[in-house]
Amino acid sequence: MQWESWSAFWDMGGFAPFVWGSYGVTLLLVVGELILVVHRRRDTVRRLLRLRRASAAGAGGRRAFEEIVE
Amino acid sequence: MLYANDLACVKGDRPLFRGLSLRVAPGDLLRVAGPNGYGKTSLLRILCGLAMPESGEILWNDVPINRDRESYHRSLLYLGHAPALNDLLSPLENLRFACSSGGDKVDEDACIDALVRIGLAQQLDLPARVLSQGQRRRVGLARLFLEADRKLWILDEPFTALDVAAVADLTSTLSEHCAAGGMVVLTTHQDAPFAKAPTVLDLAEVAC
Amino acid sequence: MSRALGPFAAVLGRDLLLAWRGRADVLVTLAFFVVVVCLFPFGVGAEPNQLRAIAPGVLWVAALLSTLLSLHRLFAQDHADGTLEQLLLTPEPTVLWVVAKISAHWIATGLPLVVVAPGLALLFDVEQGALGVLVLSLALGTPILALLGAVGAALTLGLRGGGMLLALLVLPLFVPVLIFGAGAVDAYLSGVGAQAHLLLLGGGLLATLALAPLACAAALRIAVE
Amino acid sequence: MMKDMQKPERSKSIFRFAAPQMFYPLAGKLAPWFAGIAAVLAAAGMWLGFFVAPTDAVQGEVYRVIYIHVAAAWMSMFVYLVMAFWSFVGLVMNTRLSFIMSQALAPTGAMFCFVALWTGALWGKPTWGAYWVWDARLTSQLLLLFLYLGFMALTRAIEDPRRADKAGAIIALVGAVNVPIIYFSVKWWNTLHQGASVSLNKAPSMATTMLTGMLVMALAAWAYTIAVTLWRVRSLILERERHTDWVAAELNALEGKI
Repeated sequence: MQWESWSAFWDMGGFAPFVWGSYGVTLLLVVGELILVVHRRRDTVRRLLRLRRASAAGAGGRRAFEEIVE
Repeated sequence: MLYANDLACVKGDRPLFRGLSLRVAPGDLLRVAGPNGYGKTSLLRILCGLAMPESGEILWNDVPINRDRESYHRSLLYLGHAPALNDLLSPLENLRFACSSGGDKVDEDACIDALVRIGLAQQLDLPARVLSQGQRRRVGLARLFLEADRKLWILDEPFTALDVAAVADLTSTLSEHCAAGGMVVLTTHQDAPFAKAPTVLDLAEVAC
Repeated sequence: MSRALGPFAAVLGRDLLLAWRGRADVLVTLAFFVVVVCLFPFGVGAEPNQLRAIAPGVLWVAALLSTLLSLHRLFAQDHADGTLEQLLLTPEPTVLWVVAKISAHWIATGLPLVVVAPGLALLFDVEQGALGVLVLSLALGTPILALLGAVGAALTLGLRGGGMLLALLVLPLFVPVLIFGAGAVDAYLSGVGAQAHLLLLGGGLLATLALAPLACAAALRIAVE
Repeated sequence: MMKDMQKPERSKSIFRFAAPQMFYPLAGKLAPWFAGIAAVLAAAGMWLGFFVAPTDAVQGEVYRVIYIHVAAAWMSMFVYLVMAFWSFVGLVMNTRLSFIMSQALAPTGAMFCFVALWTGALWGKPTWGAYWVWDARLTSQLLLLFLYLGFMALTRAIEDPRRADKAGAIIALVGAVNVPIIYFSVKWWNTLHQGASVSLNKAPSMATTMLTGMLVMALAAWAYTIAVTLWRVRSLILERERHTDWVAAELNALEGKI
């Protein structure tokens, strides 16, 4: 075990802001990216479902499906 | 001889047509019809090799056009919606550039005659920006008189913005070209007085 | 052989004629170059030693920005009026007339920068001997910028906000040219001699001349689709 | 509804996964596994890096930033090369899935590139005295970030998916050709940074536990990239293939859940 106590661990030999600044931002970005990916999937599926419902309802003419503004 | 087999086209991600095949033999005049937004221009651009079809292939004299692009484009003349005219150059300069950049040797007098015949005698040396829409299209059409040795003509709405006399003159030019063993594929909304009734490909009936 | 040169000569001649007729644009690019260079003393201060030290970098960055500014003129007009489509339908390989267009563009915008640069360098009291190296480095460097810029111009053809996007795309690619270009003059001034830098620029020019037109032609083909 | 364009034949060759319809479920199955592996490896790496590896004689504790800094720097370079590879495959074989793959990789690569810059700066402050030092590797890392941003901006600026794919592929390849040129010209321009502490030919000048910690973190980052990319590819496939029947069926299945 490298550290005497937890407080020494958090202090990181006086470099706490630099070390935890690096790891903190990295964690933030990773979690952020995961959330974005999940968001994007849900948005895509919702939008496509809405599109399909709209086209199924107003099924007039071959071009109706394209005219709906996404 | 132009042969297209099982062409499919998707614009953006809208499917326009599928399983479309056509054949244009020497002497044929094919008119592509169909309402707006059905892919007439897209089909013409695919036939010229400007755009890639989603699937299917195009053969010129039984050779796929992307394999031997050079000989296909040597015998092709395509006139699109935009008449390929630079506003800073005069009609004469534009026409000479159009021919020489296409690799054809064309001298000055032939260009002048073509422009005079198409009705632009006075506007020879004016910068193209002062020309009317109809006049600008005529400069593009003047190439038809100069490059008759190109077998296949693909024309997108050649009759728009032309007066009755010009339409008649153009129709006779096209008929002559077909009679001489040439091929023409065109789109138009007006029915022009062709000597021989053109075969019609209506995109409205093609599967999407 | 003469058949293949038809389109090359036609496009080169036409573009030079257009550049001559639209020479106002060329003068604007030159004026921009001069103005940008003259701004630096106001920002950095007029102390001669300092100006002399930053002169190569300033001249090169200004040349780079001027090239960037004029890149949209390469294909935009032809794309708009349909000439680009016709050029893509010429039997001869696309690369041929693409090189012709880029050469005409460089003659119209790059070369004037090279001619004006020594005069501007005197504003920064650059030593006489270094002017030759500056001109040589710009003469070798600006064509590379034009070639790389042409790829970016072709990729961003017809896009809204294409100008900013073009800058973002090509600036990282310009960095090595800037490093060796400005570095050549510094190396000469520090007595090390600019041999290595100029040779590398020359090599870079040949490599870019060989590869960039291919990427540019491919980008044009998909832009017109 | 639109008939599917080509009947997906049940061939056994590996290439059948080149069809988006086949790759979609495969990506769905693999992604969670890679995410799990990434989490486990990251935990192990952190444990090694913080609790097992000794303090550095010269820099003290701040060197522990190396575990994430080097992993991110390697990944940002590696992901760009993988993007260039898929772009090349896409242009040569004209398979749309390859373009989708490179576009799905870009955001994660850019994220790692930024992480490398950020951790490099925070690490540089105590060791070299300044947040930003124009050293060869950090500078090339910055330019690599511009290449990423350029790729993502270009692919999003073009509406037509097909042109966006090919344009992105071209700029990715042009960028890839320039990455070594940029790196060596920047190195020539400024050789402040001491030689790479981990280079393949020279024995690592660090304790083995430090090295293992770093390699474990690199593998964790690699597994993470694959997981996130596979998820993103699935969204892109749904978007691109929305006209096909199998997407319609997929959407029906999802109707209740989302």
